[in-house]
Amino acid sequence: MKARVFVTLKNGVLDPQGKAIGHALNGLGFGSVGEVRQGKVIDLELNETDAGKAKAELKAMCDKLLANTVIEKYEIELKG
Amino acid sequence: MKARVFVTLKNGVLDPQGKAIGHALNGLGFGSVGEVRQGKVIDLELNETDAGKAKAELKAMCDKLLANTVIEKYEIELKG
Amino acid sequence: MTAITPEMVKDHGLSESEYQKILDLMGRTPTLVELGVFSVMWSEHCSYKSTRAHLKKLPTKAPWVLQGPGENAGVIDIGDGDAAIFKMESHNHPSFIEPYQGAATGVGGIMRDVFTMGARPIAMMNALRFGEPSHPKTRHLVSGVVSGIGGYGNCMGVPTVGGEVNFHKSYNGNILVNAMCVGLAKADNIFYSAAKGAGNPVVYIGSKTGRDGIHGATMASAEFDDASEEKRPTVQVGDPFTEKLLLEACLELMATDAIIAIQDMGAAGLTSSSAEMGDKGGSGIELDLDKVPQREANMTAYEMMLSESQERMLAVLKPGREAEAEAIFKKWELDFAVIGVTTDTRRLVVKHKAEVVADMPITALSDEAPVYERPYQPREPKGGDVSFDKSKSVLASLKAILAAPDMASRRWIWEQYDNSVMNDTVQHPGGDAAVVRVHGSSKALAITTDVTPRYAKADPYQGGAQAVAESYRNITAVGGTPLAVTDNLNYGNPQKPEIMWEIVAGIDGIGAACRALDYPVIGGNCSLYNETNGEGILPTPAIGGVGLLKDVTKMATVAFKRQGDVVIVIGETKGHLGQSIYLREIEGREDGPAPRVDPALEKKHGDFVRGLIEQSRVDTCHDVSDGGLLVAVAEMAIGGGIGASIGVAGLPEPIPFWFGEDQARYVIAAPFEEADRIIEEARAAYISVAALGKTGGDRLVLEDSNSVSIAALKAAHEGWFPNFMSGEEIPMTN
Amino acid sequence: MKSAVIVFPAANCDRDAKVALEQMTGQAPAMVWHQDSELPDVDLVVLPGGFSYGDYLRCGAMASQSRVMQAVKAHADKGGMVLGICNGFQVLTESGLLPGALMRNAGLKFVCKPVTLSVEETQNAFARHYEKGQEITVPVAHGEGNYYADEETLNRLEGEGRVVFRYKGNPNGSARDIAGILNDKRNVLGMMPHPERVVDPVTGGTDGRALFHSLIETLS
Ligand SMILES: Nc1ncnc2c1ncn2[C@@H]1O[C@H](COP(=O)(O)OP(=O)(O)O)[C@@H](O)[C@H]1O
Ligand SMILES: [Mg+2]
Repeated sequence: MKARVFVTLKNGVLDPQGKAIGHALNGLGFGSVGEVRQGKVIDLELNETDAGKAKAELKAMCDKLLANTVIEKYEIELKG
Repeated sequence: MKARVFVTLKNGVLDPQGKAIGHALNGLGFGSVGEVRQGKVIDLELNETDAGKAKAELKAMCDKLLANTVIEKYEIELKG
Repeated sequence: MTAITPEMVKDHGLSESEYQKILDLMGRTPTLVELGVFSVMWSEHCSYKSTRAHLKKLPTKAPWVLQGPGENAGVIDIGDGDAAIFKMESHNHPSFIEPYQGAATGVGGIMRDVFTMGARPIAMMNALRFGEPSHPKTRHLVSGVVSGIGGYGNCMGVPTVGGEVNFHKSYNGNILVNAMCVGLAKADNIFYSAAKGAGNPVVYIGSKTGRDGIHGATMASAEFDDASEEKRPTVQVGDPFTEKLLLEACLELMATDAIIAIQDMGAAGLTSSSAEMGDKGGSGIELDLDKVPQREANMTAYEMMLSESQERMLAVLKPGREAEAEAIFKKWELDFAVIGVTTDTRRLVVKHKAEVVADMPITALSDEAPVYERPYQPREPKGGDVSFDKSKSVLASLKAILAAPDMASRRWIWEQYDNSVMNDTVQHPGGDAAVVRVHGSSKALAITTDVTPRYAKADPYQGGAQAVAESYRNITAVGGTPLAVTDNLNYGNPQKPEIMWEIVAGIDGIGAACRALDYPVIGGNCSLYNETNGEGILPTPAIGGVGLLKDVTKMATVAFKRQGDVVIVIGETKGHLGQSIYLREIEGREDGPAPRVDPALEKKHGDFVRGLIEQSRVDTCHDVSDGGLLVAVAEMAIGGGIGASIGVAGLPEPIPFWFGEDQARYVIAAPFEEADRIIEEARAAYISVAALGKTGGDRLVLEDSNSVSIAALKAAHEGWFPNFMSGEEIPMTN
Repeated sequence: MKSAVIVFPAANCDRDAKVALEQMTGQAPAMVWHQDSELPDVDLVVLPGGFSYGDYLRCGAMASQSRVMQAVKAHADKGGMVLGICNGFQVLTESGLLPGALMRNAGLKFVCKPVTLSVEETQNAFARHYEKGQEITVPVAHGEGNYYADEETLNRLEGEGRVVFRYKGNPNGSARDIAGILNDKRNVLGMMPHPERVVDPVTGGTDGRALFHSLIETLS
């Protein structure tokens, strides 16, 4: 099974990179762009067929390594 | 409207980060993890209500700035 | 088996006559794999077919040269059993397409060239040329290249200690990214690439092979046009983490005596490394591609032979030492595989899935590679108009020049490079040459890269000679004895006679200067076809020089250090304004002849100045280059935060005096009594010398009348780069 | 004083740390491989600077999970001294030995230059040879040194006298100009600037020496 994990900065944590992207987009003439935030996406192949187990495993991976929960939050998406 | 853009390395392009993450996860005992690829996710607020126009704009942003299409590909997701 | 069509031959960048030669050498139609192998081995990048005949004329020997051109890097003896190993290489085309990864992999590649010889890299330099600042791509390219160089070098833990940067419209569509690596080894433990002997295991180490940059080597030799930006092939992605492990693992293996030969897989990967190792060793090589660690499924033999995946090495071990080597690479979590064996057939034989997919004489790939005596057409060196507006203010011009794109401080760049890791950087970027201590000793290497492309355009011969002379001066100015150089010859399309002449004359100029200065060329790299839509770049023969300071505590720096020092110029100032920064920045013209280099005078003045530094009589020194005398003095004042009052009685023409770019000059500063003695000694040696004035205060005062504050000069000098880049796009790292 | 330097793959300042310790203590530190599960009997453990695991994913994240970190945690729990420099500081926050996190520099660029620090607290094993309020020059070299913690944590750090070094001229956007902090037991120090690069006058100054002197005095 495949999974996708999103790791993004928590609300309230400043994201200078996102801000710079927004600024650059505005500068390039994309005037409609408002706030921009950047995060990470991690695509994983899992040798696991049980969705429940996969989710639990992914959660453990996020807590242990993939996200730093002091500043980041994560979402998990299973892709069949 | 809100949009999410994924920028990931094209298939076949070496992803050192993904490789290292996969290796680390295996090392932590997550034995079911196979290939891992890491990319960027960019969340944008757009001052635009027309989905078609938004898509076209986002595509232009990706081509111009958000992705380097020599090595990266992108996906666009509108979130209403 | 795939039949070879004329289109395929053409797609491989081979001419009809080259293909005919292949047919003759093989005695049959080549397989596709063989055609691919020929195409990369016979490419300009690997075979030097346009330049080989001319490069032979360069002086390459001196008693201290342990290895000249022909190996992965050159080696010099620096005493006490120590050797310095260095090389410079270009990554121009990939960096234009993908500036971050292009520059990063350029750094990785040159580091491998140096550590494959047994050296630990201790310093990196980068010589960069970008298009005009106003060109829409320039900022993006500067940003990407600089963060790519930093990204790779910083992660490797090797300090990046200097370089050079120019902006010029001739690079608008073809930037230059030349990286230099300097390493240290023990003179009796240097590793070469000659795969001597038969029956020895050929091992693959490092990263897995993917479909990266296939045909990169041929791309690096093909001209750019607008369309190629579209159909560009994949650029490699660098993995500095793996390279760092590879470095440590290789050095660990090198501490044993298991290695017969070793070489990095650079351009044309497995093909060129195996062919070159077999060629140098006078042996044959048999490879079994099924054993090659592969990153992707279903890779073909063609792809594996031509892949340019990074962070890989090929080695030949003594028989029976495989397990020992494997244990080291396993410890560092790197791939290791025995993929072949040396033979006595002098043939390169490649097997894949139990089939022989290539079987070719190795000499066909090396000795028999085409060599061209391309026709060249001399152009009169540029003469012409050096008139100027005599009413312009000298100090206002100085301020403008200090803030010009080619002259402004490069701090914005070097602060993005870790320039002090390894704890041996004694002179950081910003001086004439970087100085890096030989770890655990009191001696140090002085390192610099130089070339003034506008001179080389006006007069390719003088331009080549001047690059060498400037590098000699920069090393001398810190107190180093110049020992040897590596070159990076960046030119346009050699099939155009006027460009071929730039190349030939440039090499002649370099050769003449190196010969006269006892400053041999121990390695180099050619990057040709640097053109966009038929317009060549300025000829850019970059010179990377290395020198030795026996006692690093005697090193001189640019900055003024005391109030009341006498400011002295060594060398004659005639006021040569041709091709000067002054003419370009203030008069808006790139005009006139390039300054002439007199190597004998360079040597004489250099020896004199170096002697003063070595005797601890002078600790403040700057060579005079771009911008001329007043710019040199201003840089010394800015560096020390101390002003000066200078002038020369009865100057007929202040502008050429202060801004002329005559060669063979240095500015030094010394306390009064010492200064007196120095002037006397110079006169006695028939060296042109003049006292310009005294350090002191916080302003630069000219002829007792006009003055400008050092703070204002500093603001102008430091301001341009950050201001220019503040409109920058976000650096696209992870 | 007996010391050890942890060797993470690509934490490339391990040699610098070793040389500085050797120079300052007259004794070579033990070099401990990241996969070892035990530490030798030492007073001080140094987590050096560099790019452990290439700084991939997040700086210090993978190193914080390596086997040797269990032993480092145990050493710290027993009151043993731990010094994390640059990447080492990142490893300490990632592993929870120090609060907060180190984020990408606000300027988004790697920054290498000498910076001025003020010594804020001297009542600890790492800084007692400095004077309170003393200004010292120490180089930084990092891309992610922007210290972040929530307000409450920041207040606590300041209130408990655990901010040891502060930037004068913040190079990375760090909260409250924080350059180095202690844990609550004051035996673990993490700092972004590199004191080991300023122990030799030939290569940039000697302002880092007092830190090592402090440790030597405390530990011997
Ligand atoms: N790309 C770069 N990276 C690092 N340092 C650089 C770079 N370009 C220039 N520098 C540094 O800036 C200083 C001035 O450069 P330059 O004007 O080329 O010196 P010079 O005229 O003495 O050859 C030198 O110390 C040089 O090493
Ligand atoms: Mg100079």
